Amino acid sequence: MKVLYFAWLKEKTGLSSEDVDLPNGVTDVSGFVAWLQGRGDGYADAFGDASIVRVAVNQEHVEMSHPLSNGDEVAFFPPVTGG
Amino acid sequence: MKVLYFAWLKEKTGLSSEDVDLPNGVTDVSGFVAWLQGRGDGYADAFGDASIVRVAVNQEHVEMSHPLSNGDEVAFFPPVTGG
Amino acid sequence: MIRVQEDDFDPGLELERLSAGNHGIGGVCSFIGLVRDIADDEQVSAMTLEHYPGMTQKQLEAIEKEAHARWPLDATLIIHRYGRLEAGARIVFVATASAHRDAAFEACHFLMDWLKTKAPFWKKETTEAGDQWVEAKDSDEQATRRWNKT
Amino acid sequence: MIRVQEDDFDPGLELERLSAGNHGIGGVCSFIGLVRDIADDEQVSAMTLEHYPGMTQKQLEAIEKEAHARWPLDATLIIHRYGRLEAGARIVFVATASAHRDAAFEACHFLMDWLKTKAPFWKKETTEAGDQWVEAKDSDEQATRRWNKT
Repeated sequence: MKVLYFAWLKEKTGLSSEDVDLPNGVTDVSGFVAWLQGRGDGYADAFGDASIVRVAVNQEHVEMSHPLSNGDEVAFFPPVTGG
Repeated sequence: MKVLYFAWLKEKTGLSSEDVDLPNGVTDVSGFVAWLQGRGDGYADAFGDASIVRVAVNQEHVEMSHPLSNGDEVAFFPPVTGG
Repeated sequence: MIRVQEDDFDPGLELERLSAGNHGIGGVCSFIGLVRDIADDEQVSAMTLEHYPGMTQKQLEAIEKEAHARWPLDATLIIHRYGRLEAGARIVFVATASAHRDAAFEACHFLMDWLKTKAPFWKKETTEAGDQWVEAKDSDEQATRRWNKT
Repeated sequence: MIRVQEDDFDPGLELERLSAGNHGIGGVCSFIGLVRDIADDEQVSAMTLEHYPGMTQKQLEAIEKEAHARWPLDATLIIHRYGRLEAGARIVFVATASAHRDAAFEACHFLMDWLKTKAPFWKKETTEAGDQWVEAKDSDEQATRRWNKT
């Protein structure tokens, strides 16, 4: 999967994007977030309060319960503030 | 009084403005309209259906019951259609 | 600001001026009214706008003042043309600047609705069948009433 | 039409283009969003807008399509900038053209409200106290919800 981070999620993880294989046993976004939280301090900080993180899968806004599969583009970001 | 006519009231009366002394016994706009209706065919035509005529006294929209006195500027026109 | 004029205007220039030098403005809403080439299924080639000069300025100022009383506005502009205007020509321009987008949107809509029923302008359409005065629409009266304070 | 760009734009030119050649258009409503120099009582000198390129175009197209489904519109335009923008700079431009003024007003307001909560842009403010990410406002969520179909 291609994983993208925007705004303060990018700053906290220190990454704008990375390629990650869907971890064993992970089937949806919330499972993937739980897995990311265990990957180090930057991730733990970025996903410390997952309730304020928004997610898009394949460039569509989705809920944390959305299923994931290899080949998906997953993006994490704060609530949008454009306009 | 200065009396002004706009749009089709101007065309029907054939006048854009005229000076008229407040007729004896006339105290408000509706009395004045009744008096105008008797002044000739053009006026009768213009004021044939007074319910569709709008009036301003001293450049403010008013009702037909508005009082009149010499020195007033009275304007008659159809409902406005600008914008 | 109010301008009643025969000449055309430049919306880009007016928008630029409206917010120039005031960085507290977060949004500018504007509306341009144009001469449509169709009315009641008839082809309209041009329109002639008549107005009541002494009253127009006064009425538009009163309408503008009302908008400032209702919304927090940094600046407003109303330009209304009169005379003969071809199909596609600009008739009216209303612009509102505010710190807040809702105030800008609502005040601009309000100004258009109010001037449609309160500003002394009359339109005559030129069609193949001849010239005819445009009749006021009930929908404009209704649009004005939605701004009545409750 | 959708444009996502770093460069500034010319509202007058865009408005001119939007209605050019279509004399069935009776009104053009537009909104310009500007960088305010004040936020939460702090002086803001500039803003930096980040976005999600792959998703932005797609989301804005979906929002524009929704507006066309809801109102009779002849043309619409959304321009959104990204990158560093100084106080007073233009951020966003939305314009709607319709035969009817209410449709133009409502669709323009709708487009702004929806893009505020659905288009993937993030603002970082530069203040004397340092840089900080702008937090999303509940009022924007509420503004979006008022367009929910009932």
